[in-house]
Amino acid sequence: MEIFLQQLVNGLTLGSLYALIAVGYTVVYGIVQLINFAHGEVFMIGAFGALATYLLLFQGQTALWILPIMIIGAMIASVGTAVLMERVAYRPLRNAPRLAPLITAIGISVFLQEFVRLFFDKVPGTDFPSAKAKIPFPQIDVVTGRAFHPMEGVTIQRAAIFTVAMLLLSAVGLWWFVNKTKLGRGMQAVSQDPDTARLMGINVDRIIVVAFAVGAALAAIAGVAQGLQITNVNFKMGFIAGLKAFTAAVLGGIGNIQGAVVGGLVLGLAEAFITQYTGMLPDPFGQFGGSSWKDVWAFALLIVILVFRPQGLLGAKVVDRA
Amino acid sequence: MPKRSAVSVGATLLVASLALSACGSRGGSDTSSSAAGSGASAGGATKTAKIGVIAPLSGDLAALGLGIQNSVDLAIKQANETNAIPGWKLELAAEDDQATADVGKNAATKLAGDKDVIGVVGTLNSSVALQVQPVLSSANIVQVSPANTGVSLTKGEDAANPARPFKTYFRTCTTDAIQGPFAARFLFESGIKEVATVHDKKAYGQGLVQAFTEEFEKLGGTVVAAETINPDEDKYDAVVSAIKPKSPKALYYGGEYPNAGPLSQQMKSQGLNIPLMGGDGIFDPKFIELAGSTSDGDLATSVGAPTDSTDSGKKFLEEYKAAGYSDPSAAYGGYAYDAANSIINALKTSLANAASVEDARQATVDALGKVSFDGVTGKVAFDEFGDTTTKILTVYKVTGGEWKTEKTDEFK
Amino acid sequence: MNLPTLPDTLREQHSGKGWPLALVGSLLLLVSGLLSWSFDPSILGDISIAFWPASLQLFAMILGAVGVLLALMHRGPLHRLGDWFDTALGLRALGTGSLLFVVFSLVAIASEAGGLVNVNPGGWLALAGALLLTVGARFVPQRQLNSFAKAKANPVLEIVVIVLGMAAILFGAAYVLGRDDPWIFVGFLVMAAVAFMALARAGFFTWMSHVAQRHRHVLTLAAFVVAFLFPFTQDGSDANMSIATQVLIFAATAIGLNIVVGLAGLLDLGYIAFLGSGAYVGAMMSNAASATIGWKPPFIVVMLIGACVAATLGLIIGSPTLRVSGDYLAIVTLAFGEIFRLSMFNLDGNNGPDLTNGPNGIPGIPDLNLFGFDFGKPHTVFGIQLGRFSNYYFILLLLIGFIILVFTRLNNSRIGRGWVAIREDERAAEAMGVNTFGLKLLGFAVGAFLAGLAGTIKAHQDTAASPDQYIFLESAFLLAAVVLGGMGTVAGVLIGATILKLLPEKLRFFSEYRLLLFGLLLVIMMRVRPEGLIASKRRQLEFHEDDEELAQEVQADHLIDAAPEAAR
Amino acid sequence: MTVIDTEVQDGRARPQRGAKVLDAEQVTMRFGGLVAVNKVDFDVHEGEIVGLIGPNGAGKTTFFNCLTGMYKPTSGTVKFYGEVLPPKPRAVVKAGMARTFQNIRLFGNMTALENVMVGRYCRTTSGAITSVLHGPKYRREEAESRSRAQELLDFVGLGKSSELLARNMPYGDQRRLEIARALATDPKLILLDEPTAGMNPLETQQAMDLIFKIRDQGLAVVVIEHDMRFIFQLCDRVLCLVRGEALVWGTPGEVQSDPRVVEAYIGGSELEDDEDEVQA
Repeated sequence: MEIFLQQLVNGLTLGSLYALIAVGYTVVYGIVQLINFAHGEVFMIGAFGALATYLLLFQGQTALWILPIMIIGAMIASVGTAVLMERVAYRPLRNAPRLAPLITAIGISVFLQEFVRLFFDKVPGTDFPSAKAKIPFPQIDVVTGRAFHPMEGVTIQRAAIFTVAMLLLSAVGLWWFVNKTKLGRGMQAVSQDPDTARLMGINVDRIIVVAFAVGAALAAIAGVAQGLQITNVNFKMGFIAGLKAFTAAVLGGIGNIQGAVVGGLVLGLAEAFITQYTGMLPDPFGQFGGSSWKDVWAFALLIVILVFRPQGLLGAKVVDRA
Repeated sequence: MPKRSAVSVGATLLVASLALSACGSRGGSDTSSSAAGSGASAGGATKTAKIGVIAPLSGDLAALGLGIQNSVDLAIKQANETNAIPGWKLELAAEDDQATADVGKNAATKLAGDKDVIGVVGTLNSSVALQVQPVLSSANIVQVSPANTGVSLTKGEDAANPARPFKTYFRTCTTDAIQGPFAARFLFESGIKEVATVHDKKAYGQGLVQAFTEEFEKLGGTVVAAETINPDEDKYDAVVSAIKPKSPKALYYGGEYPNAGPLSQQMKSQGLNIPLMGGDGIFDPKFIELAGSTSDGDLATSVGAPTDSTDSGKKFLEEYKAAGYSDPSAAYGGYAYDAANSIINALKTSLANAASVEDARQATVDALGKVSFDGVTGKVAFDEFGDTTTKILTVYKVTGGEWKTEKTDEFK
Repeated sequence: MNLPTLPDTLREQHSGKGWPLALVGSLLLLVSGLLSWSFDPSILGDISIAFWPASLQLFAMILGAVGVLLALMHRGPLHRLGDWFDTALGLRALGTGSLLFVVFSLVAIASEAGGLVNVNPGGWLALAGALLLTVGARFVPQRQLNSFAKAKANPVLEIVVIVLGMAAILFGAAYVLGRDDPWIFVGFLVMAAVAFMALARAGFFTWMSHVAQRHRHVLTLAAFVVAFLFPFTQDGSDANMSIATQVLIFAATAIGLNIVVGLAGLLDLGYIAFLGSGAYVGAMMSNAASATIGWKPPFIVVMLIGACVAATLGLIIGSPTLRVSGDYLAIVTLAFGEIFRLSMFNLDGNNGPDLTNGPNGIPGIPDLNLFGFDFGKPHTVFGIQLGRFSNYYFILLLLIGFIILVFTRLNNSRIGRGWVAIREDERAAEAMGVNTFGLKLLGFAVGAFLAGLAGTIKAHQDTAASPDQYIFLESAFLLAAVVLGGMGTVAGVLIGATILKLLPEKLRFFSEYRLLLFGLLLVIMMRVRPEGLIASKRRQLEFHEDDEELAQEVQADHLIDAAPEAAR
Repeated sequence: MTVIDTEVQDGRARPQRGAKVLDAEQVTMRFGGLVAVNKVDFDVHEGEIVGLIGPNGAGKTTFFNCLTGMYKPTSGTVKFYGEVLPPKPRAVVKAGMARTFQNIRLFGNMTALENVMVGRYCRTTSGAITSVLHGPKYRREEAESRSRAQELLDFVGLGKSSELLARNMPYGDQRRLEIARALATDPKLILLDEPTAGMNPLETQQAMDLIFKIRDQGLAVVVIEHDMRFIFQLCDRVLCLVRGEALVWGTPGEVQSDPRVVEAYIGGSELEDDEDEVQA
């Protein structure tokens, strides 16, 4: 039972992180039918943005009030990157052959990783550590430190609570934004029918930028949460996380924002339980369980969903991209 | 090249160069020879021999690699200053292996293609060494590793019937076969009877854990959990969750600090408050940085006595500092320095009457096997497999955010 | 390389002066190479000696020679050739390019020796020559040209040109690969690019393509002979041959990928897994101490098994194409690629059966030994020593020859047409009776088969197989080679593979920035030239001059058509 | 243009009706609650040109897709030479039914000749191995395909354009190329979806001549069109579909004179967008 509860906690923490990143995939896909492969890198840049903010302004401090400022720093970095890449790389390709945006996305992804790796310590006027190796992430009072033990055998990390709380907060914020603001309703309109939306006087280009920005902001939060959880950041952290989050987005039904959140949580839980329980199977099968194989199962799940239920769990805006 | 800015100097040189061009003889550097080595003119009586370095000069493990490179450089400079090998000038040829086997093999191929290379110090990683060995061996170039601890590198894949795979391969550090058991004894003797092991599945980590486990169980301890991690991963929830219910008293980790640091941090923040112990791969200040404030009490073994505990070691560190390298000598600096000096010592015999570097290669292999001198990490000599005969190890402990010597002992 | 064009009136006024200026400029450039360029004999392969040109001096002389040739074709003894080639455009491109080259050279000297004060008269003379050429070429009037279609072919001459061209490539490659100095290496590339641009602008390559059309077999044969002779130019050194073998393996795999991406239009982001499966089969069935399969059949059999295993994987990875296409397919293949890598990583006996030895891979794979020929030993042929990698180079050359044959022949068969039809419009292809699913599967299987073949050799050449050789980035590199060179072409992929593998090896200072530039390159290529450096024949036809009029006609038609269509 | 042949231009010297090629009985197609086609009977004989007309959204394309095997009808049967074909485009083509598309769907980056050769795909069987080895079968089939494709290009009047890229061809030529490509599958029945859409009167006339010429080869032809005049000049029989139901089914004269047809055309375009969606 403790094991089950512990895995539930682990799964929800992991899932919240996936969900926060997955929203970025889903929002952008819903509007421009583009798999923004570089979104994982936006998440990574968020983490580095927070780190940079900390190193610049608060080095050595651990007070809680620093955290919101770090998140803002992360968002500035992420949103800036996402908007820039939309403007410079994706927008000119909006009517290009279908392979072009995806290949571009791979290019951006590699570029951003390398950019951070090579130049993080060369930011003028700072003495940031080199990003070629892992960099320790700052510890903040209240959200890091001693874990909670609600019962024997179950541990809840403070950073985990922070992650789940941020997901809840973001989900509410996102719901409000999409349904209650003019921009959000514009987003809905464009995702349903861009041409009509354009005719109705909605600035589609602007909506697309907003979609990128919203996704990036949530990815930035995820970046901070990840940094606090594993207490270090590195330039490669976006690749696998991005791929998993994409799986989550597809799982929930790509283009569907609630779907991304549900998909993220489901994937996180699935991963945690698969890791725990497949490892306990009798031997010929048990060998294929445990943490070594969890990514394999996650990717297998991705393939199965894409092939047999591309609309995902909650159904999605499916557009034949053939 | 000194900077010449005065026009007058230029004018003088103009005349000089016109005079020179009138002679019209070329120094021989623009022939079709493609080897990197012919760039330096073989002027005067001194001939050139190169000592290569293959180590990660970029990437996660660059701190260790640069320490190796600089230490070898120091040894070469000192040899040239003292004219250790009359008639020969030594040069450094450093290649980056990015801690990747493929890149390492390319680097080795490049060095093997260089007619002036007589020996190579490297590699850092055992996995890279596996691919570098055959390339250097086919050119009969000696390789002395300051850091490879994989047993199979000198004893072959079959542990029961050790057979040396490459006659050209030597190392100045002890192997996992000694380091693992040493750690096992230390833990057992300090009263810890249940441990968990984790490794990163790489040759180094796996070998270390295997040797540790054998010894620990032989002593009467129990390994309550044996897990692995994927070094590409950042989160070790799953592993920690799997270990925690077994409540071990310590965790022995086989791998390097980029993973060990976060693992130590994460397991403690998840309530698994036991010391993490590892091999020389985690013995680096970066480990403490990554593991954070909860790393106090974590342990590491490293080969040899602490460099700063012996007189020769202190001297090395001072000279290293005086030479003004921008990176510290790191964990393997002393071994790299000794490795380079072992090659230089061998060259004293092998190059003495040699006409060219290529002719001297076999002689160097033979001479290196017989080398014996006092290095900065202890006595440097090799057994019939190419392993160092020194078996002194040290346990270090994180205390107040720094590695402090806990115990130095000889392994018997 | 386009400066703003001059007003026509100005050009006409001074048209007489342009040609002599350009000729003198070219001659100066040619002569400058014979003078000393720098005081410092220790830099750039010693360019301080007169009448003994080296590196940059030599390059300047080549550019000068091209200039003299073009100028004399414009007016003078060779003027009849000027009826065919656009010498004016060629000279203009050459002028701008030479200026660029000379400035680059001066910067190189200044940066290597510490200041422009180290530049000798030769360098300044070259600068003067390039300037004269640049200015003069601006005033050279264009001439009325004849179309090559009307040219009378002289087969002997044409074959001689092919042979000379190939010889130039061989010597160029041998020369440039011998340079370790990055300045010289880049200088050579700049020179080659300038010469190439000038000749291209003059229409030389249009003519070459006509020639190539007529003598396709000669061209192919010549290309292979050159490739075959390459190791003999390396003077026994194996360093370049090591890179060359890597280029060949990479290119062979990329050509296989080109079937899937370039012909059938299916994006595969996990392609490296096929190379990997071939390599792992090769490793597991080798005599390596840690090989996990006891059966050691002859290598030919291993090759076939490796290829078949890869092809089977190809079928599995291809099977989702029944239901998935486009971006989703790309993600599915990416996931498959990762699953492959992780499986190879895990199957070490701890997690799953012991097949691959986990992250350590299978090291110590012995060299190939075919029919008593030991690939690990150097061999001496015609008095030239060929090292280990040269041996592998030859077998890989055979392999890539086979792969090119398969690719081109399939491309020109009903199967190839079916693939392209699927790429162009899958539903229409289906409605025309094309077995789309079967063909897509076949594409994956054939591509994977070829990659598997290459993989088995790679295992021996590398002496090890390990999971970190088969990461996603490698798949991205393969894709980049295809995209960069040109989808659906062989030559393009060869060039793409060479660029992506050779440049980082040669420009070590650049290797740190290799991936950064690689990412940037992908983005820029997609934006600027999505069809790649060498467009495929089919795509090239789009730009074919004969079609230009027609294209306009079509546009006009569409304007007319648009009206009723909109009305409907 | 070479295709104009004065003898068939008047279009009245029609050959005898042959055997029944296509027989659709009570074809019904539902999409969810929407009945796109409702109990339509239809048949085509060898050597006959049959027209299919109707206002936008009348279900023409849906019906067409039922005939060509793209859709399996919800109820009713479509028989080709007395046999029900599996709903697979490939099997349908193989059996001898070929089609063109309303919005031209050529393989833009292939030459005209290659486009037509793709049509030969289902009549050839060379596999990968013989293609790579250039085996005798490959040589035979390749030569046969090539000459047949060139023959067909000549037939539709594009003999000189064989090396042009399809995308670079004029609009009218693209339509004819599509027909040549369909003919390359050796069909017994060819279905043309709006073959004169966007054409000027001269081109329309040429298209009509071409269709007659195809009919004279003994093929059955089904034409969907908006252009009434064109249909009534061309066809032997005409089916008028309105809101998925067969309104009139008879000779051009009968259809033309039926008042309901006129009414349907004036007042019946409510379901405008449905057709495009189904097409896609």
